Amino acid sequence: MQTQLAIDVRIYGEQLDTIPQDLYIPPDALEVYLEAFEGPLDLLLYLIRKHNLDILDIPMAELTRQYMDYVEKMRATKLELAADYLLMSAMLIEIKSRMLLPKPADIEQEDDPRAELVRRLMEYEAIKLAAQRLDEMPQVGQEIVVAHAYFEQIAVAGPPGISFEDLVAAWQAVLQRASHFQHHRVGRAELSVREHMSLVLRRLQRDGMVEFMDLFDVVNDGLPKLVVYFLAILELAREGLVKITQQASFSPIYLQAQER
Amino acid sequence: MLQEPLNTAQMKQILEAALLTAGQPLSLDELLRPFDGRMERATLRMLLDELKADWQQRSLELVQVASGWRFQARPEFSLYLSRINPERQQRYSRAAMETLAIIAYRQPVTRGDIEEIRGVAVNPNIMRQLIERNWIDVVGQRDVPGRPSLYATTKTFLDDLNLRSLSELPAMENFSQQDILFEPPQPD
Amino acid sequence: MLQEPLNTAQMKQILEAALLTAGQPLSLDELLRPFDGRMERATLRMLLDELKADWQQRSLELVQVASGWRFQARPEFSLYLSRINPERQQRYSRAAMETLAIIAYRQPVTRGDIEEIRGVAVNPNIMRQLIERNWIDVVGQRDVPGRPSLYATTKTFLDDLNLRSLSELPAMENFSQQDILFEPPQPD
Repeated sequence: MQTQLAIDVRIYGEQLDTIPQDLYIPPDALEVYLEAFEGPLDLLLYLIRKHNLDILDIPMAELTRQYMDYVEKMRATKLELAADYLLMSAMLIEIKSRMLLPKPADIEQEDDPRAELVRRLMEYEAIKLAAQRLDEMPQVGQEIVVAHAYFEQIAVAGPPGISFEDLVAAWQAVLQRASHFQHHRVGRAELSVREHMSLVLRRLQRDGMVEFMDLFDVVNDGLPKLVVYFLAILELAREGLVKITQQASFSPIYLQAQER
Repeated sequence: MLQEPLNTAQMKQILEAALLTAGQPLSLDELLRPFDGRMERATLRMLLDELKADWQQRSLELVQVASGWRFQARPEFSLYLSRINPERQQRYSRAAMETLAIIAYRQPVTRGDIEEIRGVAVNPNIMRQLIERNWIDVVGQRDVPGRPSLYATTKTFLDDLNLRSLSELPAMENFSQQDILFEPPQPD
Repeated sequence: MLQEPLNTAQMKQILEAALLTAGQPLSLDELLRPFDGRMERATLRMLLDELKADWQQRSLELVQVASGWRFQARPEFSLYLSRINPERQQRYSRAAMETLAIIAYRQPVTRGDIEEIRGVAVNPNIMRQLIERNWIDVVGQRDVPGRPSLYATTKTFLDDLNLRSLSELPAMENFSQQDILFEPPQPD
């Protein structure tokens, strides 16, 4: 059985519809060749299918040898060796060695060490075929074209609205997906600082250079707000968003936005 | 605006117009809205069946998918229609399709589950791609350390594949090319 | 796929399907494309006239507008159809909402910051949409090469969300931990 390649593989400019039967792969083509596989399970599945082996009766020694050949070739061409492939090699070697070791007599019913591998291969193959089927199904945006005629909307067509909950849900979704979750925890206090950072920037944009003291409304703002303002200015300076200047000691301090 | 009350022929025309202009499936609830509570669900179902029959042998067909009813071009016309606007939704990579298949058939699953089945790390871009397409989303967290997100397919996924429910997906069992049932070796 | 050459009835069906699914007016040139040069302009005009006549007294009408031909719902149905999606108040896309959320929570931010957090490129239309709505604006430039613009939310944004200040938005720490600790442990 030959594995149909799902992608366009070319070796020396010649298109490859099926993976070659012999093991020898020209080194230049190896990278392309391995890209044709979705990972170590896929490669293993191919080796088994190529030799039309009964998966129940995998000859571990031969398979491990072939597999190691591939891993060696990857190393020879200085490909970045995927950890996944190495892990699979280790698994094969472990199975092989467990099969070579004599079984202690008192452990009669030890599981066949190949059982787990066979289970994974079967599951992977089922998914791989399911994926092909899904891909072949007609889809909206490709083969399926949906009716979409025109009608005049009568209701007042205001701009899109959002609610508080929409926004919170969107932010939650962002956090859930962001890989660097930790860096994006935002507390209430920090949020208020960030709001004031925007306020200060907006003021500097309008007024150009502003004296430090003028940024504070000491009469009307309570102490907590003044502190938040101050923290915002420090944060702006730290992030390099404002320039703070002072001509001499005790002379007025000025802030301005970083110039264009 | 028409004189109310509407007769059945007018109601059917309004339903037809609604479905032909929607651009997406309409649920029964949405289809009742034009009539402001003056149509029974049973009447609606009957009119939809009539409409479906009316359009047999015509340019479009009325179909039912996961989130409701929609008109779509008959499949044999799709090649001709594609010539008008050759830009189509991109096809996904094999890795993306395998990830999608695992989520569709084994849902809800974590990224770890997907990695276990495929034997390789999940590329975060693939997850993002499928989420942006609104084909998968997070439906909860598994109650284990790290509380990993559980992914499932959405109604839009079913709609876009012309399915009413997950049970209409091709059955997994049919896939194996050859029987690879595992049996423990016989004792000698 | 149909057997070629197509007969007139099939051609008319394809034209009808094209016009019903296009989502926008189609010009004569676009309407000729499905037939790959095998239809005369005169034939097309004739078929369009026939289609127009076929649809008289039906739910939609075929009309000619500035940029071509389109099917549209009969004007007397407009009010009924408008009830289906009354807040045609179309909704913002998921990408737009997430962009807005990032600006609200992480302001002031550059486009680069947003791209880093979302992991995908920011669509310039989204930024334009939010700026036109007067929900975000540019409050400065970051002092790095390229001097990227810094975006922040506006007062209008707070007004539209009925907030007095950003600090009224829920702090997100509370969300991720909400199901861990609700009550202090009771003494035995």
